[in-house]
Amino acid sequence: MIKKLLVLLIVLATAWVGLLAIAELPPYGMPDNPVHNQVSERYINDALEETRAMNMVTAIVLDYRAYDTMFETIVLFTAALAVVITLKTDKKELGDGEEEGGR
Amino acid sequence: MPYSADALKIYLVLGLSSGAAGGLAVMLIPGARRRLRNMITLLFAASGAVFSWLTALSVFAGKGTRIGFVSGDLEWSLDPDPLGAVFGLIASTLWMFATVYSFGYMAEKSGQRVYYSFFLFSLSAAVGVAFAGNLVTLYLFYELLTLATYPLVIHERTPEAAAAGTKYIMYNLSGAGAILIAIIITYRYAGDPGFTGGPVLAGVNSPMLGWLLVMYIVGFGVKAALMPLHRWLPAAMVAPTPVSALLHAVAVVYAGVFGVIRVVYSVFGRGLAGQLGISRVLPWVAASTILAGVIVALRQDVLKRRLAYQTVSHLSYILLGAFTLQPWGLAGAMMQMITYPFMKMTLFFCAGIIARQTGETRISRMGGVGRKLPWTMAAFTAAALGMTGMLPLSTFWGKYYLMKGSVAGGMWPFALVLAASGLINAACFIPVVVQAFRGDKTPSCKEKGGSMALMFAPAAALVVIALVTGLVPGIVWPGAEAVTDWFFG
Amino acid sequence: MTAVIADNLPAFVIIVPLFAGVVLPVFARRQRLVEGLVVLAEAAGLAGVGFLAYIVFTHRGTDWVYQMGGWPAPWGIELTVNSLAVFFLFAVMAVSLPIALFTMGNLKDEVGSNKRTARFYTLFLLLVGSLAGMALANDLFNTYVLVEVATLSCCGLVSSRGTPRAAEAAFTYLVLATLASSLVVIGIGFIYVTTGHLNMGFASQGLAQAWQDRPHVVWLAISFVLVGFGLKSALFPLHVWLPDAHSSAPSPASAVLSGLAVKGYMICLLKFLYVVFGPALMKEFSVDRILVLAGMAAIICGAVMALPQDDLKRRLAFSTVSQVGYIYLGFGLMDENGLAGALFYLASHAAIKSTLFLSAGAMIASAGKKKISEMAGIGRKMPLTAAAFTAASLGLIGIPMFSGFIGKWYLIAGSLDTGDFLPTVIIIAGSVLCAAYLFPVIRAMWFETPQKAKQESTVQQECKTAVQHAAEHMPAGPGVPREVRVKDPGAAQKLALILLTAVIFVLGVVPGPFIELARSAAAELLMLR
Amino acid sequence: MKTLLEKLIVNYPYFFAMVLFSIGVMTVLTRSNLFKKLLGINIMGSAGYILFIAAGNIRGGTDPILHQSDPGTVYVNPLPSALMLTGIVVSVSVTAFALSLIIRLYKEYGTTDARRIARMRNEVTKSDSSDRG
Repeated sequence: MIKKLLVLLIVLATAWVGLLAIAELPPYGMPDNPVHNQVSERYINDALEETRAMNMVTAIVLDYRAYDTMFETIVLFTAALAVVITLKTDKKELGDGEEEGGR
Repeated sequence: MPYSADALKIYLVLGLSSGAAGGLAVMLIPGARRRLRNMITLLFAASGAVFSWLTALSVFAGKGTRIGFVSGDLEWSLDPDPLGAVFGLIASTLWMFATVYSFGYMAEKSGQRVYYSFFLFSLSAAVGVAFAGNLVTLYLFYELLTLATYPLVIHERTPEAAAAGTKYIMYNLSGAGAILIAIIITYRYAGDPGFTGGPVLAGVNSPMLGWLLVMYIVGFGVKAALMPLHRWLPAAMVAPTPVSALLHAVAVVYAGVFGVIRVVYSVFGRGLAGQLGISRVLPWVAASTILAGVIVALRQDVLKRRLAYQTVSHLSYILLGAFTLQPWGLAGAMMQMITYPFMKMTLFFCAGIIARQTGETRISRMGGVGRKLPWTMAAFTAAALGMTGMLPLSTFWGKYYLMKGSVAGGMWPFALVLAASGLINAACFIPVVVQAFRGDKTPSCKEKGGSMALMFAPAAALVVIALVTGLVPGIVWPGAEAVTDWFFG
Repeated sequence: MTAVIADNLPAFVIIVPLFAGVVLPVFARRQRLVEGLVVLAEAAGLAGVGFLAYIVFTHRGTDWVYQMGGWPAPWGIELTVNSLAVFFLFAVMAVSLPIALFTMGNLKDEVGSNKRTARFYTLFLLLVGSLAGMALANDLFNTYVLVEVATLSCCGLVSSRGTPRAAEAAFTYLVLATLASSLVVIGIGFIYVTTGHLNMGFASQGLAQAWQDRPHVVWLAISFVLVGFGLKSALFPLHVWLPDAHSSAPSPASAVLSGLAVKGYMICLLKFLYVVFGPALMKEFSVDRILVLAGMAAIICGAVMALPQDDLKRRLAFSTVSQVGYIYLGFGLMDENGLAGALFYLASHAAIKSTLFLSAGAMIASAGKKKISEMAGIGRKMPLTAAAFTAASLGLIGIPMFSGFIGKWYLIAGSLDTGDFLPTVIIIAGSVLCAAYLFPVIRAMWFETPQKAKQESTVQQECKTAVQHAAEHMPAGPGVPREVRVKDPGAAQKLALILLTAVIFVLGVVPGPFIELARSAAAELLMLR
Repeated sequence: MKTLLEKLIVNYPYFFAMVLFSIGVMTVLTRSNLFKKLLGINIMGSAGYILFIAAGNIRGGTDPILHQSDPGTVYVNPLPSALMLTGIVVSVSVTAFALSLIIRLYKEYGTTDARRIARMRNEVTKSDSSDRG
């Protein structure tokens, strides 16, 4: 119970600062926000010539930031392996491991 | 004697490394081959002593040598000066006596291989402390000395020994930590000029210097068993007697005392130390340790513990002399440093013989021991007289010069302290002797046997040396003189 | 071919372990081949790093910026090869190679069948590759993705032990690490919203202009990133997951988790704080004070918590909490010496803690016991393993001539530079406490005789009856329980331990080039150049 | 206060992201059911997505796909969408792995309550040590 209250207190404090921060953020949906700078301009204007993709998101995912995507697939691969290594335990080996852990 | 530069370097390296090499050799010999192991132990201890002698003599003759190795921003260097030479001489020489004594004392004990190898490792570490050429190297060997002696402290493998070992490590590492901080501050002020080129901190002016000095003194004071920091020393008496005798009466605690003298004379230098008022404050600390140590010793019933507290007291004799910043005081400190361990080791050796032969460690139950072990008690008596500073024994000269130094420095109260401490020392040991010869109990034991001879021979030899050097102090005076000339010349 | 590799060396260093890892499961049945590939990939990585180091040393002062896919900076993803990256890459490769060596032919006891070991190796290589990526990445979001790869492979490594205990620890670790990732990604989001850039250099410029208008946003971003990476790297009050995870993982995994993974997150945090927010903002929001305070608390509390642990690996895990404190302390000093010391200490601790975990694992595996009180006298039977453990312990305590001493030297020098005396005292107190929790282990290993012959004999009897029973009811074969013999592990394991100990010694005796590299990294971070 | 409220209303997607985030953290840290912890993680993840996507949006902008467009079209920023694709994949991976761990734990202990699992595990280790001693 005390732990819950403590967590609540911390979260509330964080949320309060978060609200102050949100109030300071550039107003939502305005075209002159810092996010819409030369970076996105190039993606929007030149993506077709540079990558031959109609969808700019595709252009970014598969070309401009392709390495992110590569690591993303690796994340997926890692998770698959981790799932397998967790669930696929042949019975005999598992028994050994447990005994070792228990002793 | 050949004093070519190469030869000197070889002497230095051999003096330093023979202990470590011997330790490794002993470690590799199977436990069953005792005779071979003892031979090798003695051989390497002797070679360490011989090469340390050669190095020391060349230093006294004014021919130093230097071995350095730069790694990163730090330099590890060996560069003996007279002060280091004196310490190296004492340590390596006494190691031989303790080794022979160990052959007798440890004859039937277990774990001898570990014991002898670490006994030799500590020799290397002690010689390294002596010959270190700068602060970092001093610190390196100082830490290694702590580590190498740790297995010796816990040799008995009892829970008590383990607790004492932990205490030993904690105290010494904390002290070393203080020293490390102080060393780094020193490096920031002055870089690393080494010990032989005059005081390290000469010309540095900073309000922090006082605190720096305090840190050094506290750091080295732990090993030197300066009074509030001495608690590990009585606890470490659970170690076998040769270890107590050599390490905790001489080598390890001397490393601390040596460090303090090093700091006062080689790091701060006489001038700066004088400005900081060392000679006004610290002699009082030393004097109070002298009196307090010996008074606590009076109340101990276990003989080794009484000796331990008395060690605490006597170490401060040396510090007192060094803190006066007077030539005579330093000379006295050096004479005390050279002559006192002979007597102290004799006392420990005799206590060990008594414990081995009769099984008694408490003074109150030692009545009649003297009748059964007359020679041992004779040696004990001689050493006890030495502790009080009587004339035919060499410790007189140490005390004499110390008194001379304190009077010369206008600090006559310390002469009184020294005299009083001599009296209390007499009160400490004379009753033991009297009781040993008069007591009614007659324990069943004999002063015979091979191991007995191995134990008694070093004790007798030490008494003889003390007598000879007491009658002809000129033998050891050159050492003290060289150190005094080095720092005051 | 060589030219292609030389031109793409930064990517090569990341891709080789990743690619090798992805390929491995194909050969899962062929144990030798798998092991060979792992070691080969590690060796190739190490060679690549060596070449990178050569380039950095010859072209001092200029970073090698590698544009992945050929897109220039604000649009594409950049890798930066600077002193910091090379230093950390060196640590990663030089420590993970011996760990990989150590696992050769040794994993089955702890992980299981050939297939499972192959999966273990894959996760291991993915972790190494992602750590290498973290060292080089110069892009906020790319760093986040790499951190996720590392997190998932760490959790997979913990869970690879297969015991329920390990699964539980892995779940706690995964939940908290993902919470931390969310914090980091939201922190990155705030940075992106205020600056519009994901490249570290551009984001840093943007923040320098924008922070005065939006102090709360920057404050929130800094604290989210700090707490996020602090949670992942077990900064003191956030260390709760570490002891369970690191002690229930297989020993080589513990070694790589404690030795390297934690350090990878610390390097990320270092880059976020110094490169993105910059020293000025750190001072403004007093992040440096927080780091120093947390570091000091970690040093003391971690060591105090390690003291009562009787399980050897748990004691080592708590020791990691304490040692991580040293590095954070150095990060917070904001001083060239202190930062260089922290980096050096990071590398030194990577080698030391790996040695400790590996040798502890070898002892636990061959003695079948994991409590310190049961390890009495094991040093006589496994001299080399115990010697490696002892050397590493002395290094951790900070005895001169071992690597820990040099790190502590510069940390102390750095904290003296800042004129603050308390961290100095804490550093020393930490190493004394470190001796307090490691010396009993050393004493038990070398100087205590195995306890209670009686218990021993009953166990032996049980074994004997079991063997007899088995012999009666089963034909002799692989099913018969093998005789328990406590001795040093095989040649590859010995070589690995020797290599790691050699690293500890080399860092301690000839620290010159390494400390120089660390120092130039510190100068880069502090923008002194 | 009033201006703060106004600004919050303007920035309402960020506000909801913050609310979601708080709910997620609370769930992860206070619930002992493993599934609920996992849900908490995903809620936190969603908060991140909303933050990014909202940052990239422009009122009145169209999705960043080139139609046979007139030159005056305002496209929203495509970068956050691309990033969040990656983010979603990461989140899926984490969820999959966490679920597999939950399955593993459920098989072993027959419950998905963290506290009960801890209790059962402690009992096991206790009986272990009593066996030994």
